[in-house]
Amino acid sequence: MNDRPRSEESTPAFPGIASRAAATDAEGRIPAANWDELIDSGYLRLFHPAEAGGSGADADAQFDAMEALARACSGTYWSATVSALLCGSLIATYGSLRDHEQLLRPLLSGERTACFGIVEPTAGSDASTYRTTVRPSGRPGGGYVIRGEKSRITNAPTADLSVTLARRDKGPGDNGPDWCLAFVNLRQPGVQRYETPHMGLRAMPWGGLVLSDAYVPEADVVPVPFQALSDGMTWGWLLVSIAAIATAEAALTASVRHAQARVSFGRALAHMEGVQAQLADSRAQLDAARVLARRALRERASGSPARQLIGMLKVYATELAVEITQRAVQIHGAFGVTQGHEVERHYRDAQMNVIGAFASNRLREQLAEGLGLGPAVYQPFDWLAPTGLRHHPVSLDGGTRAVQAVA
Amino acid sequence: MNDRPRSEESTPAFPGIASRAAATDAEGRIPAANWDELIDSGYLRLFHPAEAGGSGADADAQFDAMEALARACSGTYWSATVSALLCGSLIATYGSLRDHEQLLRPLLSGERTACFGIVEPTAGSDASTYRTTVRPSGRPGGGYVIRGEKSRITNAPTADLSVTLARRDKGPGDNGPDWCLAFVNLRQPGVQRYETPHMGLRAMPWGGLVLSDAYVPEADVVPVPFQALSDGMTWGWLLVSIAAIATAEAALTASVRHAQARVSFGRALAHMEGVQAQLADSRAQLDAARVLARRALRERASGSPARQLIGMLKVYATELAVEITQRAVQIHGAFGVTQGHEVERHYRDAQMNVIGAFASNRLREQLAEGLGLGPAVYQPFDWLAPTGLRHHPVSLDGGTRAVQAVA
Amino acid sequence: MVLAQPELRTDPEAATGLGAGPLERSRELAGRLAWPTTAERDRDRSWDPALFAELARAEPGPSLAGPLVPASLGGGGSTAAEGLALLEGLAEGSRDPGLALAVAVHAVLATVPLRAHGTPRQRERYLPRMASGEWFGALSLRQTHGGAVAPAVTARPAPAGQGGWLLTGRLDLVAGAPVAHHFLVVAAHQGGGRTTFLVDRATPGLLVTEGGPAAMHTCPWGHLLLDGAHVDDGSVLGTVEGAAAEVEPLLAVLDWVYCSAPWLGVMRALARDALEAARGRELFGRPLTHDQATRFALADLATQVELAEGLLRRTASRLDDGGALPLQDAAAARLFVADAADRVTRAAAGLTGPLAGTGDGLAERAHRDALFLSRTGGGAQVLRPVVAASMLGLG
Amino acid sequence: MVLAQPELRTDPEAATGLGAGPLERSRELAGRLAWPTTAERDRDRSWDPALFAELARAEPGPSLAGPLVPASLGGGGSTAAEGLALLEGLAEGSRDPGLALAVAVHAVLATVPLRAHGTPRQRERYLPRMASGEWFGALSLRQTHGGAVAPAVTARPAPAGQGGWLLTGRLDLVAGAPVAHHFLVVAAHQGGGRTTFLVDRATPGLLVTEGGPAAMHTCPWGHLLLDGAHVDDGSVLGTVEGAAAEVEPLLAVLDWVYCSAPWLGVMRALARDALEAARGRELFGRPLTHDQATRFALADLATQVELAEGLLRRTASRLDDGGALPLQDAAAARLFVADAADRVTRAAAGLTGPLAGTGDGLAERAHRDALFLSRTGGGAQVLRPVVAASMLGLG
Repeated sequence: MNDRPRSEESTPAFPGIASRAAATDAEGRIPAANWDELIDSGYLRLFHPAEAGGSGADADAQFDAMEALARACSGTYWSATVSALLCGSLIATYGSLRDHEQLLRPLLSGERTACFGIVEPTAGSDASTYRTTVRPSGRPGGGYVIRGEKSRITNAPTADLSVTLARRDKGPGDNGPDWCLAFVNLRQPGVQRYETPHMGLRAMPWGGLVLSDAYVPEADVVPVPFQALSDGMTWGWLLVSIAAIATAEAALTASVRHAQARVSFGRALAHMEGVQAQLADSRAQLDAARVLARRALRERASGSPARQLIGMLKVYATELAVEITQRAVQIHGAFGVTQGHEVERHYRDAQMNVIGAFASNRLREQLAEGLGLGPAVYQPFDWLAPTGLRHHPVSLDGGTRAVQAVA
Repeated sequence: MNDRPRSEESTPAFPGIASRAAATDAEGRIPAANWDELIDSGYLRLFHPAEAGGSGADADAQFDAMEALARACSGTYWSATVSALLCGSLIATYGSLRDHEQLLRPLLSGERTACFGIVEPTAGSDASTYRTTVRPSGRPGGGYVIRGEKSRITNAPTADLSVTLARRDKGPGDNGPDWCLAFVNLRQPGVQRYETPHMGLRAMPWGGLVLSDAYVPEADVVPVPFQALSDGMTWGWLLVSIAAIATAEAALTASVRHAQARVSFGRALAHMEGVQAQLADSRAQLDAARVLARRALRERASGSPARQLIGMLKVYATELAVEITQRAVQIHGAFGVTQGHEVERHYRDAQMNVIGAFASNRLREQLAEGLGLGPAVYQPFDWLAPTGLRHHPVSLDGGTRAVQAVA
Repeated sequence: MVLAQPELRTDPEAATGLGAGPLERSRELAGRLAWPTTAERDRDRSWDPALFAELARAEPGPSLAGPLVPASLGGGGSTAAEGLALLEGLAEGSRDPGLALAVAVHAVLATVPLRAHGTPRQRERYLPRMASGEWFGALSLRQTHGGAVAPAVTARPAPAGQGGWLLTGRLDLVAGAPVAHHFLVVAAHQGGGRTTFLVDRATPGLLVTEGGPAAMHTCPWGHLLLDGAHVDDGSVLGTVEGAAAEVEPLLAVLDWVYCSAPWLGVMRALARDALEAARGRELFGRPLTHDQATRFALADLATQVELAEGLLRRTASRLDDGGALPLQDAAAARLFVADAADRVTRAAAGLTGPLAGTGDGLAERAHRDALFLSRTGGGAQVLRPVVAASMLGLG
Repeated sequence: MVLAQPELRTDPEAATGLGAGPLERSRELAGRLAWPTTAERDRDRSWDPALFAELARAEPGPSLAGPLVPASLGGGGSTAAEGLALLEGLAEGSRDPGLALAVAVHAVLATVPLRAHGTPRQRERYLPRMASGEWFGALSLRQTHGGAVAPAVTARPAPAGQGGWLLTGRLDLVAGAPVAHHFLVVAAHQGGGRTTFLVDRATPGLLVTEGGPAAMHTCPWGHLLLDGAHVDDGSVLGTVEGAAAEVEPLLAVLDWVYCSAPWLGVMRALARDALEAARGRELFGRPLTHDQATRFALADLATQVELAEGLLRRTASRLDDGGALPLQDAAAARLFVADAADRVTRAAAGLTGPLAGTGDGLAERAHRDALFLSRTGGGAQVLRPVVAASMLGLG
C-alpha cells in the first residue's frame, strides 16, 4: 500500500546519515559526511527539472525520498530540504532560469545551501511588522542594498544564500509591488549571523541574519506582490509535514521494536492490550496523514497551490507526530527520556514541526478563511463586561453589588 | 480559594533558586547556593514531626511549600523532596526513630541527601525481576553486605545514603519476609555510581548504583513484606504529582504573561479567543488537579494510604502537565522551543513526571485493580488467529484462501 | 422490563466531611420514587406532577423543592454544599438527568434570586409556596448567562396611569414552563439596561406553549410568548436596570454550579454501570475485565468522576465559606464538569450502550443529555472567555 | 416542517479521479426520494419498502441494491470504489445513517460473500433477485467480526437420511431482519469450526422477531431464533468449517469499509450544517464566525472529513487495484473513520444541536448513531488487536 513506507530496496535509505543521527543531534551540527551522502544520493536534485540541473522525480518518488531522509535524520532533512526544495522552488518560481540558474544549480549540486529569510525578531508570521528593506545602492554600478534582521531562520548560521523577503523602498512613480524577494549572497561584508539554540532538530542550523546594507545585484531583487508569495510558502508547510510523518513513523517503529523486546511482569509489552491500542491508533492516524500527504504533494507538484489541503496536512501531521512521539516515550518508559535514545530525540524534534513554518493555530485561521468564513476579524476583548459576566463575586444572599467594588 | 497558588507572602518563594533555574538546568547540577537556600527556608523539615528533627507542618502548608519549590526549580525540588520527604518517610515508617534517628536528622538538616534505590536495569516497576540481595557479611562484627545494581534513581550520583529495596538471602529457619529495605551508606568502598543524562529535570542527579558487597550494619536492614512497602511508595507518586502541578502552573503563568505582551497581527494574543480557550481549559483542569492533590496530601498526611486517590492524581496531573506545557509552547511559538526559555524547560521537565515513579499505564492497571476488576491477567497475544481476523488478505472475488498461504 | 434496583454506594460525603445525609437520602428517595418510571417518562417525554409533589414533601431532611430557602420561609435551610448534594443524589437515584434539571431550575435557579434580591414582600409571597412545591418556578436557559446572547424580551414603561411595564418577546428553552406558576424573565430596556421581572403565568399577554429541545425529555419544556404583557412595579426583582449586576451573574453561577450537580450523580451511576458491563462481557474468549485497554478506560473514567466531584463540591462550598464566589471559579467548574460528563458518557456508552437494548437506557440518555449540558450555561464559548478574562485582566 | 433541500457540493470524485458519477447520482437520488421523510422515519422507527424499491430500481447508473453484483447477474458491476461512493452519496443525500446502513448490509455485506464464495447455483439463485431489490438479504452485525464473540448459533448434522444441518441459537442486531428474504448465518460445529449458511426466511424452525438497538432507527432491525432449523447442504456458503478462512474475514472487511462509507457522507453534511450554523449565530453581539475558537473547531472538523475520506477511499480502491486487501488495513480505516465520526458529530452538535429543535435533527441523530458505528464491527476492542497483530507479528 503506497501510503505505507516503501520497502528499503526502492527508496534511498541514507544509511550513513541514519547511523550518525544520534551523534549529529548531540553535536548540534551536520557533519560533512552527511552532505557527501546527500549529494551522492541525488536527493538535492529530485525536486527540479533537468533544465535547472535537477532530476525531475515524480511526486511519489519525492515523497519516498523525503520521508526516508527525514527518518534517517530530521535535522539534516530540514536543512537540505529547505535549501533544495523550498529555496530552490522560490528561486525557480519567482526568479527566472535565465537570471538565476547560477543561484539554483549550486543548491541542487550541494555546493551551496540557502535559507529562506522571512521572520523578523518582532513577530512571527505577521508580515505587517517586518521592516527589512531593499533600496537602491546609490553606487555607480547600480544594484541594491538590504538592511534588516531576520530571526529563527533555518540554515541562517551556515547558508551561502538567503532568499529574503523584504520591503521595497519605492521611489516616486514606482507602482510596483511593495514587497520583493532578494537573493542575498551571505558571504559578504554587511552580513552578520547568530545561532539560536533550540530544543529539537539540534543539528539543523537555526538563527538570525543581521543585514547591514548588504549588496544585492539588480537582477536578484524580484518584486513580488505579497499575495503571490503565499503559494511559495506552502512548499515549506509540505516539507515540515513530511518531517512530522517521518518522525512519527520512526517513533512508531521504535515502539514496535521495544514492545517486542521488552519484558515486564513476565510478558513482552507486545502482549499487552494497552500497548496494542496505542500502536494501532498511531498506525491508523499515521496512515491517514500519509494518504493526505501524498495527495497534497501530488497536487502541489502538478502545479496546483493545494493551499487548503496542505494547510490541513500541516496542522494534523505535526500535532499527530507530537502525540505519537509522546506515546513512544510512554511505551519506552525511562529509556524514552534518556539522552541519546532515539525516542528522546524524536520527542524533541516533533514539537519543532508544530512551530516551524506557520504554527498550527495560524494555519487554522487560514483554513477557516478557506472554508468561506471570511478573514479573521480581531476585536478587543472588551465585550464581556456589558453582559454581567465579569467581576461579579456572587453570594446566595445578594452580596453582588456590595462585593463588586472590591473586584 | 485554596486550590489556587497562595499569595507570595504566605509561602516560601525560593527567589534565589528561581532566579538560577535556567542556569541550573543548563549546567545540569544543583548549585550549593540552592541547598543553602533550602536549608534556610526550613523546607526539608516540613514533613516530619519535631521529635524526628522536623517542623511538622500541616498538609496544606506542605503542599504550598512543595508547589512553590517545584515552581522555582523542578530539578531542585525533585532532589530535595525525594531525600527529605520520600526517603525520610521510608526511614520513619519502616525503620524506627530509636535506631535510625541518626540517619533521618541529617536529611532534614540538609547535611546529607538520600536516594530511593528501587528500580534495576532489567525492568521498570516489576519487582519480580529485581536481583539485588542482602546477605550476612560473615564478618566477625556481624552485619550484612548488599550486592546488585540499581538504575534510573534520583540522587544516585550524589546521595550519601540509599534506602534500598533488596531481597533477603534467607538462611534455614528464617521465616521473615523475602524483602527488606537496606539503609546503605554510599560513602564506602563497594559503591560505584554513574550518571544517566536525561531529557528534562536536568539539574536532578539521576543514574545508577552498583553495590558490590557494600556493608550494611545489622540495624539498617529492615525486613519488610513486599505489600507493606507499597504504601511508602505513594509518597513518591504524590511528590511527582505536585511537581507536575507546579510545572503546569508555571507554564500557564508564562503563557498568560506572553499572551498579554505579545502582539501579532495588531493584537495582543490575549485578545484572541483561540488563546483564551487554551488558557481557560488549562485553568479549569489545573484547578481540578489541585483540589484532588490537596485532598490526597491531606489524607496521606493523616495516615491514610489514599492509594487509589494518589494513583488517580499521578496519572491525571502528570499527563495534564504535558498537555499544558504543550499549549504553552504553542502559545509561545518559536520562543517556546528556544533553549534557555522557561517554557522549553517546562516542556522537557513535564514528560519526566509521567515516567517518574510508576508510569501512567502501570498505575492505571493498579487503579483498575482498586476498582474491583481483579489483578492484571496477562495472556499471550495468540487469540486472534482462531477468530479468522488475522492474516487474511480479502478479495471481493473470494481469493481469500489462495492468498492466505502467502500471508 | 426487569431491572435491578441501582446499587447504593457508601455516601462520599462521609469521606469529604460534608456531613452524612442529604446525598444519600435524596438518592434513596429518588431511587424509590422516580427511578422505576424514568425510562418510561423519557420515552413519553412526560412530567409526573405527583412524583414531584412526593419528592417535594418527603420527610425527613431538607426539601428537594426549596433546599436553599431559609427555614423561616418554609425551606430546607440547607447550605450551598448540601443543596449540591441533594441534586447529585436525586440524579444518581433516579438515573434521570432531565428530572434533576427540572428540580434544579425550580429549586435553585428560580428560587435563589428571590432569596438574594427579593423584597420582603416578594420573598414572603413566593418562597414558602415554592419550597413546598405548590408553586413551580421556571425560566429560560437562554437567560442564565447574562447578556451573552441578545435579549429576546424588551420592557417598555406602561402607558401613564397604568404604571408598571409592558414586556414583549419570545423565550424558548423554558425549563418547567408547562407546569410553572410564574417565570423569571430578564428584559432589556430601550437604553440597553436590563431588568429582572417576576411574571405570573396568569399575566394577560403571556402565552405559554409546550415544546423543547431534543434532549432532557423528562424535564417539562415550553416557550413563552410575551405580547405586551403587563407587569406592575412590584414584579421587578432587584433594581430596575440592575440585572447585569444582580440577578444575571447570580443566575450564571447557579446554572454553572447547580445544573452541573446532577451530573456528578449521573457519572457515578455510569461508572458503576460500565464496571458491571465489563464484568459481564467476554471477547476473544476472555473476560473483558482482562483486557488492559478496557481496564485503562475504566480507570480514567473513575478518575474523571473524582476530579469533577472534587472541583464542583469545592466550588459550591465556597458559597458557604466566604459567602461570595467569583464568577470565573463557577465557570471553570462547569467547563470541567461538562467535559468530564462528555468523556464519561462516551466511555460508559462504549461499554454498555447502544447495542444492548436492555437496562434502563441510561447510557444512551446520558450520551444525548451530556451534549445538552455542554451547550447550556452558554457553553464553552461563554465559559472560556469568563475564565480567561480573570486570568488576563481583560474582558 | 419547512426545510431547505440539502445544498449540493461539487462531486469530490471529480477531483480525486474516481470519475464523476456514482456519488453525485446517489446523493441526488437520496436527497429527492429519501430525505423528505428521514426525520419522520427516524421518529417512528419505520422502514419504507416503497422507498427502498425506488432506490433499487433508479436509473441510470449502478443499482443501489447490488452495485457489486456482476452485470451478468443483473447487478451494477461497479468497482469497489464506486460502491463506496454510492453509499457515501446515499447517506449524504438522505441524511439518514440508518437507511444507508440497511442498504450497505443488504447490497454489500449480504451480497459480496455470495459473489465471492457462492456456487454458480447459489449465485444465480440469489444475486439477480438481490440486485433488483426483490429479495432483501440480512445478517447479524454480531457476526461481522469473525469469532471474536462466542458464536451464538451451533450447527449439528441433521439425522441420518435427512441430510443437511440443524441450526440452533439466537442472533440479535440483525439488520434487515423484518424485511429479509434470507439470512447469512455463521454457525459453530461441535469441534469449534464454523460454517456460513444461507438461511431462507421460510426455513422451518426459524423465528424472526422485530426489535433493535437504541440507534439507527431507520434501519429495520430484528432477532433470529433458530430452534433446530433445518438447512440442506446446498445452503452452505463456501466450505464446511471454512468460515474462518472465507466468509468471516470477508465480512469483517466489508463491514469495516462499507458500513463506514455512509459516514463520509454524513460527516460532509454535518460539516456543511456546522458552517451554516456558525454563520447564522451571534454571541456577545458578534457573529460567531468571528470567534477564533469556533473557526478553529470548523477547520479541524473539515480536516477530519478530508482525512477520513482519503483513507477510506484509498482502502476501498485497493480492492480494485490489487484484488486483495489486508484485513488490518480495513481495520485501521474503520478505526480512523469511527473516531473521525465521533469528533465530527460532537463538534457539529456543539454548533447546531440539540437546543434548536429546528432542522431535520441530523446533529442529534448522527451523535446517537456515531456511537453505534464505534461499537459495531467489533469496536476498538477488536479493531486495535487486528491492526496491532500485523505490526507486532503476533496475534
